[in-house]
Amino acid sequence: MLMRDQIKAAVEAVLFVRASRVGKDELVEILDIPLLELKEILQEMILEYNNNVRGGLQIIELDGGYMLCTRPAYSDILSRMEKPLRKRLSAAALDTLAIVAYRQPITRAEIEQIRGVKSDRIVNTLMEKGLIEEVGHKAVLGKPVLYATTEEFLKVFGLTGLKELPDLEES
Amino acid sequence: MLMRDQIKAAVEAVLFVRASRVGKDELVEILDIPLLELKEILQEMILEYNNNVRGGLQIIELDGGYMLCTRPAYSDILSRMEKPLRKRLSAAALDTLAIVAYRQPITRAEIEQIRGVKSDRIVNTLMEKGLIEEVGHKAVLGKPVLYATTEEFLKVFGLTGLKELPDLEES
Amino acid sequence: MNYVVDLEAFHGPLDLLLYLLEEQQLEIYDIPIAVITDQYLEYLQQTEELNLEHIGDFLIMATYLLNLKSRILLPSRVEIREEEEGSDPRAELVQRLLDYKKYKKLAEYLLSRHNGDLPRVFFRDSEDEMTGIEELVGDAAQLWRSFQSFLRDLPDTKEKFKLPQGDVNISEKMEEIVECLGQGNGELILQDLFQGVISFREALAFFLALLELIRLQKVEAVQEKRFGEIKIRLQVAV
Repeated sequence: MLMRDQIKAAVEAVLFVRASRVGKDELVEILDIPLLELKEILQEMILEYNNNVRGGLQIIELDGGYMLCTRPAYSDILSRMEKPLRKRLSAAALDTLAIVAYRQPITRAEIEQIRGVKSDRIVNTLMEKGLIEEVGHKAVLGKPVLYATTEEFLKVFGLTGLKELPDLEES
Repeated sequence: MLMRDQIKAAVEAVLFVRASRVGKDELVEILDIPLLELKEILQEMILEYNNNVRGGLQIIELDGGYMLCTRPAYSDILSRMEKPLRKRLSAAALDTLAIVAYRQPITRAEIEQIRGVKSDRIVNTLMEKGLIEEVGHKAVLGKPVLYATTEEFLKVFGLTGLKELPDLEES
Repeated sequence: MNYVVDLEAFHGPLDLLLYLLEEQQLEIYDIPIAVITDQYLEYLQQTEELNLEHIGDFLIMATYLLNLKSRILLPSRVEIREEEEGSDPRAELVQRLLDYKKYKKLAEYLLSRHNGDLPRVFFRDSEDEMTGIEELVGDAAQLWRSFQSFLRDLPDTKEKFKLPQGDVNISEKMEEIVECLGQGNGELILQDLFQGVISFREALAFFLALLELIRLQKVEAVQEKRFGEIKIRLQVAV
């Protein structure tokens, strides 16, 4: 049985190793502690990370899991870093992503309606890049595929969640 | 100019983002501080990380650079993590697999004919992943290789046999 | 305006329309349809390269604009009762443009986040996808769907996709057209040419033959008034 501090350290190690979101179930299994305790500990950790002036990292809660990322305060410095492989996105890709991000889940026909252009190729490209994914079928004639943004989308745009996107109606 | 605590936080963020070693030169450039100061700060940080019982991470000095990694104390826990990453197949892979599954045994030229695009790379990838295999040669000019799906394919798609594939004629 | 227009620079007809409006500081809410339609068409005409796949969506918008323009210009007697009173035929276009503009703004926002111009967080680089073994997941329904879509694109019925069998020959058709013209006072209405044509391929051959004759200046095609009949005439040798 681990002590509370050890659990925290273990959580940090686990989140660090996995570069993406780690589900609560998985954490419960790895750490062998009850879900309730896990949640409690993570709430504590999230606060501690936020109050730690010396730390450059934060824990975010995302889709029923947790993920480690940097704090926004250091975005200037980090953007000076050489990126191993920056995915360059075309303007058309960005337009389409913006539409999917705000209207998800959305069908391809709906995307095309808003953009005014055929969008099958661009939708496929975004799928291949892992920025959007199929999440089901719309319950209308033809059962068209519904698309939504992925975790990779958040990573590429440095978002801690979809709620961070600016409000549509404001502008 | 950054305060010392801010520099530490920035270093942590930089080391975190780059999943591998970051050279001293690069750190000097990114942080815009003298090398001497950088070394001093990193010595301090290494000690702090080592003394922090709540932390699961450590900084190590490596080949003229620094790297963030987990502390050995948590290797047990981390080894429990090594659960296979669930990986989805790309749309191109899925398309190709579908064609092989329904039309097997099939040559690469025939696959390309249906897909309308060059498919050597994707066929190789599917071979590497063990989802399709060579099963012979077609008795036509050039004796092209015939491909078919494997047992691994059935496992991945949760099928007990090829007859379980949804019927094409149904709809 | 005699510069070459690059349609490829616009992501679609809405993008081009927004550009035209912004360039002249026109209000989206009160679009002068007639003006904008003319400018839009002018733009299309100036486009040097006609990439049909790309321009298709632009043409759809062009017909939509023309339709809108005619509805606004012509005082309609019947339709007014059908449409709700006071409804502006431009409303739909206005809404689409406003929507599109909104998403464009968001796209700009995403771009600046991408570039790190806005405070953002960073995640770990994950190029070397961990040491773990990867487990593939898939589902059979996906396979089926994927294959279905190929079947749809494939030529499944034989009649529809017969290989050329030399049954139609363009130079033959050219002779036929000239002969026809010779019989009927050297003049024919375009549609008459296609009388008795049974297959799509034959119609196509006729059309190509006609184009070729026009190119060779053996015949000319004249349309005397807008939307009027197109007449085909034998050119008198000079």
